[in-house]
Formats: sequence, structure tokens, C-alpha cells
Amino acid sequence: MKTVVLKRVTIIAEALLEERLVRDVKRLGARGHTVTEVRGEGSRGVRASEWEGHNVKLESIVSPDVADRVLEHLAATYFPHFAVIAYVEDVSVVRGEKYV
Amino acid sequence: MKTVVLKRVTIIAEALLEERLVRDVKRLGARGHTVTEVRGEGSRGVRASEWEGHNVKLESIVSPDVADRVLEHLAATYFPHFAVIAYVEDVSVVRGEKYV
Amino acid sequence: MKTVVLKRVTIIAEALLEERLVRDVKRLGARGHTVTEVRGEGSRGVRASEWEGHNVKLESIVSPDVADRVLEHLAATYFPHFAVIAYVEDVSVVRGEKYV
Amino acid sequence: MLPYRLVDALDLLRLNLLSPMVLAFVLGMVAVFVRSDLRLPEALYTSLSIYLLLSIGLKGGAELSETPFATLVLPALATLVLGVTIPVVVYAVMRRVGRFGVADAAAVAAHYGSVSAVTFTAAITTMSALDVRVEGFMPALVALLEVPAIVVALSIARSRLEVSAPGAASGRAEVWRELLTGRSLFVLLGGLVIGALGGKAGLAQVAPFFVDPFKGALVLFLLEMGMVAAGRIRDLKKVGPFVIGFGLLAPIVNGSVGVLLATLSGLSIGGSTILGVMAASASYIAAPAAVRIALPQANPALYLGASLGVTFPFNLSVGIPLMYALSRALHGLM
Amino acid sequence: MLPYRLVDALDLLRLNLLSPMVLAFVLGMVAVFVRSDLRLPEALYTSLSIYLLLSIGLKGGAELSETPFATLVLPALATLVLGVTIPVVVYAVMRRVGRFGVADAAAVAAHYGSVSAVTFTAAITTMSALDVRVEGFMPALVALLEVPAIVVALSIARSRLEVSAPGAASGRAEVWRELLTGRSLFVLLGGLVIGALGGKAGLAQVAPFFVDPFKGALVLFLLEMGMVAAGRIRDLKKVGPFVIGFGLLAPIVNGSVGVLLATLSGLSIGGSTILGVMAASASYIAAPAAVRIALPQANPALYLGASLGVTFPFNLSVGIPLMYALSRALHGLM
Amino acid sequence: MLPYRLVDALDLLRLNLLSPMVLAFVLGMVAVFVRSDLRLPEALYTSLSIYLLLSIGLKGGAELSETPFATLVLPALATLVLGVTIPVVVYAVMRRVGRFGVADAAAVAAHYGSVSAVTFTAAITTMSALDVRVEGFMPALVALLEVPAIVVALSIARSRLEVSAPGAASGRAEVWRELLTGRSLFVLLGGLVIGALGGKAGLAQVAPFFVDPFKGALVLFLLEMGMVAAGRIRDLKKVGPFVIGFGLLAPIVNGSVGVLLATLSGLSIGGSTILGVMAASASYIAAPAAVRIALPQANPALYLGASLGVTFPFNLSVGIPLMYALSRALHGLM
Ligand SMILES: Nc1ncnc2c1ncn2[C@@H]1O[C@H](COP(=O)(O)O)[C@@H](O)[C@H]1O
Ligand SMILES: Nc1ncnc2c1ncn2[C@@H]1O[C@H](COP(=O)(O)O)[C@@H](O)[C@H]1O
Ligand SMILES: Nc1ncnc2c1ncn2[C@@H]1O[C@H](COP(=O)(O)O)[C@@H](O)[C@H]1O
Ligand code: NA
Ligand code: NA
Ligand code: NA
Repeated sequence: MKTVVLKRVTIIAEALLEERLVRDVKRLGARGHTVTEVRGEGSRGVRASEWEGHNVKLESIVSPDVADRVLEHLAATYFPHFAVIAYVEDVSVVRGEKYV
Repeated sequence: MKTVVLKRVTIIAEALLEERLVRDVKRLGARGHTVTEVRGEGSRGVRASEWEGHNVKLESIVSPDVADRVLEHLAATYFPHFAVIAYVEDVSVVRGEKYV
Repeated sequence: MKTVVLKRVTIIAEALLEERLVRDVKRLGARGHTVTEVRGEGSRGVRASEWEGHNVKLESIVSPDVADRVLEHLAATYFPHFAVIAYVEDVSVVRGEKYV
Repeated sequence: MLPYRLVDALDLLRLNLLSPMVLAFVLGMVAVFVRSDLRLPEALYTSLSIYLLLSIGLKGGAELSETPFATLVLPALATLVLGVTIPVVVYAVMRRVGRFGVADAAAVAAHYGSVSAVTFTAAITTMSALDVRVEGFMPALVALLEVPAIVVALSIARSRLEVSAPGAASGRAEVWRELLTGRSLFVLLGGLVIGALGGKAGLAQVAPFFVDPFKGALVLFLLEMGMVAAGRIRDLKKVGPFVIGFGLLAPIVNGSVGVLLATLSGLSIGGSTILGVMAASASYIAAPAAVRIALPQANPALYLGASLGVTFPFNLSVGIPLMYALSRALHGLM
Repeated sequence: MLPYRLVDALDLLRLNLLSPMVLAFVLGMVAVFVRSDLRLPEALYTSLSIYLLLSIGLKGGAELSETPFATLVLPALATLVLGVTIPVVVYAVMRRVGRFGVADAAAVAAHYGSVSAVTFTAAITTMSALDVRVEGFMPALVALLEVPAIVVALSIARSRLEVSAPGAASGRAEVWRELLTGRSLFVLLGGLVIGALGGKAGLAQVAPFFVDPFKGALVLFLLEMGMVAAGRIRDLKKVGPFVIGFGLLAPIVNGSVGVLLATLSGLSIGGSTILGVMAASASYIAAPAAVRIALPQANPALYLGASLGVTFPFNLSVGIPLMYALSRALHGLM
Repeated sequence: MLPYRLVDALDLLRLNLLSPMVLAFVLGMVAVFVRSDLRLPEALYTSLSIYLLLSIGLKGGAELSETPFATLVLPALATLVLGVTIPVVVYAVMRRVGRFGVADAAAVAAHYGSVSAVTFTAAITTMSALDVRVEGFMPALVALLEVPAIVVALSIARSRLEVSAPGAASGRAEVWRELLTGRSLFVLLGGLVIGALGGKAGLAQVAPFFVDPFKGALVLFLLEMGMVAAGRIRDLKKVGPFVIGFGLLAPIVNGSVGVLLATLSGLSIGGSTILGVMAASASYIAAPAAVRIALPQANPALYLGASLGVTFPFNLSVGIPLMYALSRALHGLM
């Protein structure tokens, strides 16, 4: 099967940020995304608004360029004051043109 | 720790397809799978039956061969008319014999 | 964007084990973790207590050392009698110092 | 007498539009328009769906257990006739007038042939708010209308499509099984059987859960439906004016035929209104699932846009009082 | 008199089998057999479990607050005797007759020593459907039967197993804590305490939520239990005829002893039936969790297959009327 | 008369503390302390929140539909005064006395200016348990107190902070939108409108769902709140004695002013108690979300520790009876 290697960016953040993260990721060039509800613990134990649910995990398959831009943006905008982590992996996708 | 490198196939699809995808993946040689309920957006905005829940993410750790066969099958069967994406990654597993 | 390569350990296990797995993983050096509720099927079809929900997926980003220790511990403690699988992947994270 | 009837219908419209149930639907739409972060947990929505269908089934079944068979025969026949005719006619209109492809036309036919459980419930609620008696066995007719319509529509598509789309369920047997075991119909039928076997005594045991809070639960459900419907509105732009016109006309025509047949079959004013509304309504639970499986190449924006974006709100606001007015007129004539 | 009793028992069987609760259980099984895609959201199932246990606890506690201590002593003693004896006997039978290993035998002993909350609720429901009075403090006895039985069974295993399995909870303290803080028992005991402190006045405040809709909520819960039980049926093939026979005989023997002791302790016909059913039933909420933690090497197909696949449906259909007939017979004799 | 009042207040305290609702809160705390694995599904918690807010709104709206405008003017004015004054004063105290930074002080001000829906509900419940009449339009005042308080507090912060934190919502318009469309307030206001349009007749249709089971649903909700509050207790260690003292004093001062203004505005004993409790309470639904978005640099351990860890339990136990006693005293004087 012919596959193309792209990047999967994963962002784990307080659920409160979901709407904005999706907006940002789209603006920076992602053509799709998938959100999972998760819970977790990290260095900042506290999560705001209990009603919001705990955390969300946002995954998006993008080109290396877009991946880089997303990480830059997160680092500048959310890392200082929000409970957010992000990481990147290589994935082999079918129909690579769908994602770029 | 001794580990073996295998493939993790991830399929994200409309929830409606869960039962069939599980059946197909098993038939093609997967020895196990894990399903997560997710939501998402891609090129096709529309999801059928609202009652079905949004999307599911099916992950299965398999040998490279099986991974390939699964991708082939998805590309032929589901890609034309369903909202489905799929990708493959390398993972190092303990007890590799469990998966092949 | 400057990133560091670390390990992501993923553990999929009966929900019953969540509390203990979290405790163990922390003790072995993980600085954070994320839990997702999933369902699945593997070689052992049976899950105990139906009330517990099905499975959980615990992910933790750690140094290669810690990853190894976690796998060792799982293999010795849980693999014999519990429905547990575990695998490791490379991930590129921003703010690498957060995880070690 | 007409002016009086008109005033009456307007009253009904107001009553219908200011009930907490319909207002909740509007609130859901507003939530989407103002981009509120309100979102009902999916588990709540699914639970409510199961609850509502089970409740409708239980009540229908309990009633059925006390209905003599003879009373049922004619209304059941009328329902079957509707279930076969509507999809055939809708298919023809979509093909000839709308110039749609086979799969799309059949998909719309399946939706308009079958029944919207929420519209049905809203109609029942309206009748009871007006103290109009309704035959208790109407939920049984829902099942009777739902199944054949979908099967007829899908059969038309099958016989006209050379090869089925990749991924489509193959074989009529599989479609039948998917349909009958699909959760909506399964729960509705299951409720009917439980209600019929347990009778009124059985129903009484669970009434504080399945009967009394029903309308309140509907409020939450319609809140979600409003959000879903609002989300569909952008689909309307994609599908164009023909589909919007169709979504407004189809319920009037199908519903009128439904009221007429119902009246001929001997149903009361209330019962005829309900069967009319059933005919007028378009499914968005059972049909989309069946169509998605059997005709994946059909365009969901088309069939969901029409059924959920146009016909559903139309029926809630205009359709139900219209069918009631019609039913009263026809019963007056006869 | 015997023929009359028999007819009576058959009537009861019918009543029990045609209640919406039991029919929902059957519907759940059917859903699995016909491969319906019906699935209750896990959140609903968990919520219902918490609701049902809290409700049973609250009602028991409110009743307890008005029960003189003296009334309680003998029934509590009878319950404790059952809680210690049943696991010991079951363990011996599994080891000697069934030739199972220590862990498997102890796991089964823990399950049959403790109580199935749903079977308990079904029995309470049957009694109230028959207008048979039941002592209100029975839920307190559930807690009293649940805990010792599991502890006894696990202690037997501990003392006989040289080393505990890797991953097993170590130390009796941890098992006790896991047991008492396990959600089922915690919620049941919590409800008891809240009910006892708030008394009947407190209960009255929340009755429209916790008392009136109880049976209806049970319908949804049993729908899920039916699906779970059906899913267990394939396990039965794995475990063989001995376990099936055991799953049918154990409730009869344990239940009869339960009814006898209850009658001797002065409980009414209704109360003795309930205690009998409690003894006859096998836990599938608290016990599996405790066993899984403390004896991970035991085979879940064995203990869940027997308790959920055989004993649970047996009790719902045959066990409850049997215990009632027995209780009436014994009270007649005394 | 003072001793009599004191006895009375103690009675109330007991009544309040032994209601199933408050006991459930305690049970939730116990669950955390003994490390039970009890956890309510998040979907249940979210569903309950929506249910409770909608229910409060519906009841308030139905009442509002029958309230003459003139009756509302003065109490609404009193509420607005509270909504503007409290955040200003709290901000000053936090800055001058507590020596906190701008963001932290404003965050706390937003919380104490707005209202805790659960405390409000508990107060309503207490009044109805004591058969004290309360004006039906109080829920409308909740919305009136909630919004301005948060806006005032955030405006103070904005005008004093040179640059907003990265990631913070920019522009007052966005904060307003986030606030008004935030799910809590949106559902509460939506309920109010639905209730007002539907009137008492509309409410009656859904009463078996939204009115009768309300207190029971509150039991489940408070079980979860207890777990959340207990989880916050470790936060208290981080924030130190000043915040704890503040969390105890603020409700007394704010609440007393609230009762006074309410009494002057002509509210009854019951209504004045409720408005006092509203002033005394600190939000933990709408305010945290707004603050998190607009002032991400503020420390959640501080504002949640104070509002959820100290003030919330204080109000449930001491605050409500205190406000009632005060309201009776003031009404006696006037
Ligand atoms: N080392 C880690 N591995 C996996 N997930 C993590 C890790 N650290 C943090 N997280 C997730 O990221 C969220 C925010 O982390 P923090 O900002 O450290 O509180 C946590 O609630 C976890 O869900
Ligand atoms: N680039 C992407 N990254 C992550 N998930 C995606 C992406 N594109 C699509 N998806 C997921 O796959 C589903 C189907 O995509 P589509 O067929 O493009 O509508 C979406 O609902 C998303 O959950
Ligand atoms: N090959 C696999 N791929 C993905 N998930 C698996 C696989 N095998 C097992 N699992 C997951 O691990 C759980 C325990 O597996 P097992 O111990 O084989 O029963 C299953 O319920 C699945 O969720
Ligand atoms: Na129709
Ligand atoms: Na037992
Ligand atoms: Na306040």
C-alpha cells in the first residue's frame, strides 16, 4: 500500500480550551482533527471549572511545516498560563494529499 | 526490556462502521483491537445518523503484513463513500508473539 | 521549533487496574499521565466486574530509562494474570525538561 | 366556519410553539447561533433516545393488549398503504422533477416514507394538551410505517443500481437485519412487546419513570435536537431551493393523504391527525442509519438537510396544527 | 394443599416473568442474540447502578431509623451465620466435588456468599407486587451478608496459597479497604447512613426521585444486565456441565437454608423470602471486583459464567417464587 | 428573645445538616478521604448540572410570568447594587489587606461577586422545608447578580493590567460573549425565558420531570460536589491562612449586606434570606470558566480553594441559617 509520511501533532489541554485550539489549528493549516475526552495529571494539578470536564486530546495529521507552526503557536500562546502539553510523531498515511 | 517492533494501524471512522471495521480487521489477521469514542472534523463535514455518536478510533497492533492488508482493504472498501482515515506507526511492544 | 525526542509508554488494561497503574507509573518516575476510557478485545475475552467499565488506556511521556522500568514492572506484575498490553513509541516534545 | 377554524389553528400554533418542548428546540438552535459552548453529553442524548422510544413502545403495547384485533385491521392496512405508496411517489418526484440520481432519490424516499419519532411524540403531546382522544395503539403503527417504507425505498435503488457501492451492505437479508435490529426500531418494538405482555398493570408499575416524566425528558431531548437542526442549516445552502421546496411540500401532501386514509379507516379525529403527522414526517433516526449502510454513495447533506433542516421544524410549527385542522374538516364532512 | 401451592407458584412465576423488569432483561438477551447494535451508554449503566444502590440504601436506612434494636438482633445474627457458612461450604464443594484449584474455588465461594443487588431488588419488587409485607431493614442485611462472605472466602484462599499471585493486592488490610470502599458497598452503606440520619422525613423529600421511579429505572438496568448475561453464555461452554449444575443447585440449597434461618429468626413470610433469595443469589458487582484484585489468577469465565450466566437468570425465573413458596410452607408449619 | 433565636438557629443547622442533600455532600467528601473508587460518570454530572439549572430557570420563569413589573423593580435594583459593590470591595480587600496581585485579586472578586447555584438551591430547599414563603422570581435575580459581578471584576483587572496574558481572551466583547453564552448562564437564562413564555401551564406539563424529582437529583449532584470539594482541600494548604479567613468572613459580611438591602427593597423574610445567601455565596461554575479564559495568569488554587474549599461548605452549614436568623431579626425591627 502506498503511504506518505506526515506528522501527527497531539495536544493535551484543559477542556476549556477546546474551541480555541480547534480554531487555531485550522487557521494554521490543518485540514482535519480528532478530539478525545481524556483525564490526566501533570505538573499543574489544578484544572479550572470543574463543570468543563477534565482534559481533551486534540490530534491532527498535518505536513511537517504546519506541525512546526502549531507547536510555535502553542508555545507562545498557551504554555505560559494553561495546562497544555504537545508532541509530534511520524505517521504513514494513505491518501497523503488529503492532509496538506 | 526486550521489545519487538510492530505496526499500529489507526482507523478513524463514522461510528456506524464500528461493527464492520472490527469484523474486517479481525478477518484480515488482527489478534486484538482497542476502540475509543472520538469526535472530529475532516473534509466531509457531514456525519449520518446523529444517534450513532460521532466517530470511533480503532487501533490495532499487528504485523507489517497485516497492516498492509488492512490499509488495502480500507482503501478499496470504505474510502470512496465513507468518512474514514487511516494511518500506520511503528511501536515497540513487549511480548511480540501475542500480536502475530 | 526545538523539540526533544522522548518515549511515550501506552498501557491498555482492565479499568479495575487504573488506580494501581497510575500509582506504579508515578513511583517509577513518570511526571504526568493521561487516561482515556476505551473498550477492546484481545486474547483474553473476559473482563471482570462489568460495573467497572471496560478498559483504560494510560499514556505517559517519559525518558527512555523510565519507559524501560515501566515495561519491566508491568511484565513482572500484571502480564501473568491481568488483561494488559503495553508498547512504546518515540515522540518529539516541546519543553522536554517538563517530563524528566 | 372557515374563519373560526383559522383562528383555532392559530391558537394551536401558538400553544404548540410556546410549549416548553418546542421552546427547548428553539433554545437549542439559539445555542448554536450564538456559539454557546453548551453541549449535551452524548451519553445523555443516547439515554434519552432509548428512554423515549421505550416509553412510547410501552404505552403503545399496554394499549394494544386491550385493543380488539378487529379495531386494528383497517388502520393497519391504511398505514401499510402509506408505507408503500409514499416512497414510490417521492422517488419518482426526486428523479423526474428534481433530476437526482438513483441513490439520492431512493435515500430521500426512505426518509420521507418512514417516521420521525420526535414529531410523532410532539403530535401526541399536542393532542393531549388539547384533550383530544387518540387511539392508544398508534405507536404500533409507527413500527408498521417505519419498516416497509425503508425496505421499499432501498429495494427500488437496488433494482436500479447495476453494482452496489463499495462498502455497502450486500444482500437484502443484511439490510432487513440491520433495519429490524437497528437500535431505534428494536427498542420501539421491544417496548411494544413488553407493554403488550405486561398490560396496563405492568405499565402502572413503571409509570412514575416511563409515563409521568415523559414530557420533561422530551424538553432535554429537543434541546439537543435544536442544536442538531441548527447545525444542519448550513447544509441547506449546499442543496439548493428545490430541496427546500420539497421539504415544505412533501409533508403537506403526504400528511393530507395520511389524514384522508386514516379517516377512511375509521380512526378518530385525534388518531387521524397522528397518522397524518406520521406520514408527513421524515425519519432521522432509523432511516439515516439504514441508508448510510445500504446506499453510502447517497449525499447525507441532501437527505438530512431536507428531513432535519426543513421538514422537521416545519412539522413542529405548521404541520401538526394543519393536520389537526384537516382531520377535523374531514371528520365533519363524513 | 400442595396442588394449590403449585398453582400459586406457577402464577407467581408468570407474574414475575411478565413484569416489565424481567421482560427488559429478556429483551437485552434478545438484543445480543439478534446482534442488534443497541448499546446502553456506559455512563447510563454506571449512573443507574449508583442510583439503584443509593435508593435501596436510603429506603433501608429510613426504615432502620424506626426499627427497635431488639427486632434486628436475631435476623442480623441469622445473616451473619449465612455469610460465614455459605462460602465455607461452597469452597469445600468446589474443591472436593468439582476438583477446582484453591483460587478458583475461593473465587466462586466469594461470589455465592455475597448478594446480587438486582436479584434482591427483583425479590422486593415481587413481594410488593403480591402485597406481601417485608421488613424495611432488609437492605441493612444486604451489607451484613456482603462483606463477611467475601472476606471469609478470600481469607481461605490466602491461608492456603503459599505466595500470592503477582499483582494481587497484598495484605488483608488492603483487601478490607478495597472491599469497604469499593463503590457498590460504599454507596449502599452511604445510602443507609443518610437514610438513617434523615429518617422518613428526609426520605420523603427525595421520594419522587429515589422511590417512585425505582422500578422504571430497574427496567433500563435490566435491559443492560440482559445484554451482559447473554454475552456470558458463550463462557458457559468453556466451563462445562459441572459448573452449570452447580449454578442451578447452589441457589436452591443456599436459599432454602436462608429461608429456614430467617424463619427461625422471626422474620415474616416476606422477609424470610427475601433473606432466602439473598442467600441464593450470587454477587456480580462487589465480589468480582474484590476477587479480581485479590485473586487475579482465578478464572473469570468460571465465576462470572456461573453467577451471571446461570444463577442470575435462574433466580429471577424460578428462585424467587420457590423461596416464597418455601417461606409460606415453613411459616405455615410454625 | 435572643436565646430562643439561637436555639432556633441550631435547630435549623441540624435540619440543614441532616437533609439527604447535605449528607450526600458529606458522603462525597468521605469517599475521597477513604479513597473509595466511587466516581460519578462525567456525563451524569454534566447532565445533572444542565437539569438543575434548567429546572431553576423554568420555575423562576413561570413565576416571573405572573409577577407584576412593579414588584420586581426594587429587588432587582438591590441585586444590581450588590453585583457592582461586592466585587469592588473584595478586590480592594484582596489587594490592600491580602497583598495579592491584580489578576489574583480580580479573580477572587469575580467569584465572590457572582452566585453559587448549588448554595442558592440549598437555601431555597431550606426555606421550603421550613415552610417559609419565598418570592418566586428569585432565580431571575441569580442571573442579574451573576453577570455584572463578573464583568465588573474582569474590567477592573483589564484596566489595571498593561498587557493581557498570552492566550487570554482579548477584548471586552469576547468576554461578554463568553460569559453570556457560557453554558451555565445560557441554560439558566434559557430556562427563565421558556418558563416565562410557557407560564404555569407550561411548567405543569413538565413538573414530574423538572419539579418533583429536583431534590433527589440534587442528592446525586451534591455527592459529586462533595468529592470535588474534598479534592480541593489540599489546595487550602497551598494558599495559607489569610485566604481561609477571607473565605469565612466574606460570606458573613457580603451576606449581611445582602439581607439588609433585600429587606429594604421589600423582599419577604424568605426572599431576603435567599438574596443574602446569594450575596454570601461564591460561584464555581460560571466564574471559574470566565476567569480562566480572561485571566489565565490568576492562580486557580487560590480562587477555587477559597470558594469551593472554604466558603461553599461554610454556607451550607452555617451561612444559610445565619442569613435566615438575620433576615428574621431585620424584619422584626422594621
Ligand atoms: N508526562 C506526561 N505524559 C502524558 N500526559 C501528560 C504528561 N504531563 C502532562 N500530561 C497531560 O497534560 C495535562 C496538562 O499537564 P500539566 O500542564 O503538566 O498540568 C495533564 O493533565 C495530562 O493529561
Ligand atoms: N487531518 C486530520 N487529522 C486528524 N483527524 C482527521 C484528519 N482528517 C480527518 N480526520 C478524522 O477523520 C474523520 C473523517 O474525516 P473525513 O473523511 O475527512 O471527513 C474526521 O471526522 C476526523 O475525526
Ligand atoms: N493487537 C491489539 N491491538 C490493539 N489493542 C489490543 C490488542 N490486543 C489487545 N489489545 C487491548 O488490550 C486489552 C487486553 O488484551 P488481552 O490481554 O489480550 O485480552 C484488550 O481488551 C484490548 O483493548
Ligand atoms: Na413519513
Ligand atoms: Na448469596
Ligand atoms: Na456572591
